[in-house]
Amino acid sequence: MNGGPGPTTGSEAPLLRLDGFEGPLDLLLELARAQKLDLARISILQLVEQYLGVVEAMRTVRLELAADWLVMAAWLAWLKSRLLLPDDAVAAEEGGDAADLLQARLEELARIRRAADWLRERPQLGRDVFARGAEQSLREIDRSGLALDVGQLLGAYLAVCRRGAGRRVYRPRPSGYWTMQEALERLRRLLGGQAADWCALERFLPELARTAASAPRQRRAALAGTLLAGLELARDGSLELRQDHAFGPVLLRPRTDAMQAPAPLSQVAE
Amino acid sequence: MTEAELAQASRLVEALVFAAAEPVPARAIAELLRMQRPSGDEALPDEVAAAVVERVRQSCEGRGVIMVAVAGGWRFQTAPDLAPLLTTVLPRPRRLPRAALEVLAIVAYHQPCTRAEIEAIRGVSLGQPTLDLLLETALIVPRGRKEVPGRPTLWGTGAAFLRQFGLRELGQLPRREELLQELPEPPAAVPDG
Amino acid sequence: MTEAELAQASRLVEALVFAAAEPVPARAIAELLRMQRPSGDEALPDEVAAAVVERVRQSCEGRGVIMVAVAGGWRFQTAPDLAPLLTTVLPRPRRLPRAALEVLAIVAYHQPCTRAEIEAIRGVSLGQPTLDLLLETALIVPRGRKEVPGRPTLWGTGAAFLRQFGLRELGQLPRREELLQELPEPPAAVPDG
Repeated sequence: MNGGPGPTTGSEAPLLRLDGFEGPLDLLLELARAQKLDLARISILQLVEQYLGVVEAMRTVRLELAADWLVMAAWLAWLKSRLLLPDDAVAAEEGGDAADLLQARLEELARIRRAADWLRERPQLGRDVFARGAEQSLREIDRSGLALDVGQLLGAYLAVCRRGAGRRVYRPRPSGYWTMQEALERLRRLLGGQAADWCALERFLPELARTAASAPRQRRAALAGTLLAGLELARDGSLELRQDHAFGPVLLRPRTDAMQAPAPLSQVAE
Repeated sequence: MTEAELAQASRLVEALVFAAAEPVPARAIAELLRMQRPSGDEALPDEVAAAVVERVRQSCEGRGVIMVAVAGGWRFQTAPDLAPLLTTVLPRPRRLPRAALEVLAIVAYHQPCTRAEIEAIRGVSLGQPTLDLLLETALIVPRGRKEVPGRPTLWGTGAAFLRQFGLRELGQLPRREELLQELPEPPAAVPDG
Repeated sequence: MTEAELAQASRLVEALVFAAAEPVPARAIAELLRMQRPSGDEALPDEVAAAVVERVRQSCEGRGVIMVAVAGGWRFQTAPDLAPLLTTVLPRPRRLPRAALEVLAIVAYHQPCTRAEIEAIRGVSLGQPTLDLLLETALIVPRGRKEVPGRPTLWGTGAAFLRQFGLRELGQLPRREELLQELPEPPAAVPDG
C-alpha cells in the first residue's frame, strides 16, 4: 500500500488531522482533489489505496477509530479486490458499478461544497446588507366593530328564559290579581280629574280586566277590589256611592265640599 | 471633504440610519464618519457631520421616505401625506360579554323596560359596566321614563341595534312565541296596568 | 400617467416598500397603485406599475440604501459595499457554520429531501445543533412527509432562505452542471468555465 499522502501535501502530520474531516467521504474527496482537480479523471483505485493507507496508519497510532471509518475501509477493500482481480465478468461489472457510485458520490459532495461556498459569498442579509432596522407598522387595529349576530342574540335570550323558567319552580307565582291597594290608587287618580258626575263602577276597572279576553276570575277580583276601594274612599268622605236597585249598577262620583254629608254607608251597601 | 467624500459619507449615513433599530444620535453619526476617514484619528469637526446629515435629509425631501429628527436622533419614516394611503385598517371586532348579550336580548324582546325588569328576568343584578357598554355602543338607548315611583328609565334598542344585526325593523326578529313555545311567561310580562 | 402622477406614484411605492417588513410582491404594488387612482376601477396595466417600480429602483441607484428584487418581491437594503463600515456599528448575527451551509446547499438542490438523504450526501450524520440553527432561522422548513416506512419529514428551503441570500427565486442558484466548473461570480455573472 502507498503511504497515505496527507490531504494537504507538505503538512507535517497529516494523520493527526483525520479528526478534522467530516467523515470518510470528506477525506476521500480531499484525497481525490490532491490527485486531480477534475474529479471525472481521478483514479478510483489509487484513491482507494490512499484511503486504506490513511486508515491503516491511523490504526497503528490509535486503537480506536470511529465505526464509519472502518465500514468505509471494508467497503473500499472489497472494491479494490473487485477492481484488481475480478473473478469473472460479473465481479468486474460489480466493481465498475461500485467505482462509478463512489465517483458520483464524490462529485455530488464536491458540488454541494461549491454551492455552499457560493452561498457563503453572497451578500447576506444581516451580515453584508441590512434591511430596515426599525419597525414601522402601517396596520391599524379597529376595535370599534362588534362580533355580534342574530344567532348569538337569540341564543342569549333563550338561555335567559330557560334559566328563568327553571328558577321559577321554587318561587310563588305572582297572582296578577288586582289588589285593593292598586284599586285605591287608581280610583284616587281617576277621580281627581273627573267632573262630579255619577259613573259606573265598571268604568274604573283596570284596562286589562275590562277586555273580554281577560280571565273571569281576574275580572271578578278587579271588580271586588274596586268596590272595596270605593267603600273605603266613601268612608273617608272623598266620594259618594249609590246603587238604585238590587243588582243594579253601582255608581260613584267624587265628593266636593259644596255637597252634603254622604249617604249612610249601610243604605248604600245594601 | 471633497465632493466625492461628501457623497460617500452621505451614503454611509443614509445606510446607517436606515438599518439602525433606534433613531441614530448625531454623535453616533459623527463617530462613524470619523472611523471611515483614512486617518481615523483625524478630527472631523461636528459641523462636517451635521452638513452630511443635512445633505441626506435634503436628498430625501419630496420623496416617499424622509429623514426626520425625533427624540434621540435621526430616523427614516414614510412621508406623512402618504400614511392614509398605506395604512391598512384591520377590523378586529370585539365580542360582547355574555351578560351584555343577555341584557341586550331582554331589551330587544321586552322594550321598553326598566333596569329592574331586566334584572327580574335575568335573576341577577345588572352591573353598571354592562349597561355602560351597551350604551356606549348605542345598542340600547333611553326611551323615556316609567310613571311609577322613582320614575326609572325605560330602555329600548337603538338604530345601532338594527344596523348591527342588519335588520330593517325589529319585526324581523323571530317572535317570542316562535322561540319559546314551551316556556312560561317570564315575570316581566306580568301586566301592570 | 402624467409626469406628476408618475412622481406621486413613485413616492407611494417607495413608501410602501420601505414600510413593509417583508419584500413587497409586484402584485401588491400594482394593487396599491390601482386603489390610489381617482377611478379605482380603471384598469392600470401591470406595465405601468412595473415602470413605476423601475423608476424608484433607478432613483435609489448609487445611494446608501437601494431597492432590490428578492424573494418574490421588492425590498430596500443597504448597499453591499458599505458592509465593512456598517458592521462596525450594527450588531451582526453569528455566521452560518460550514456544516449548516452545506446542509442548506443540499436542501436547496435536492428539496424536498429527508434527513437520511442529507446525511447520505455528506457522508456524516446531521448534528442536532445544525438542524436547530437552520430551523430557528427558518432557512429550512418542513414540506410534508415522504411516503416510505417511518414517514420521515421532507425539508425544503423557506422564504427566509431567499431573503437571507438576496435571491429572487431558487432559479437564481447556479445550475448543478455549473457547480463543478468555475463558479459564476455571485450574483449572476456569466459562467466562464
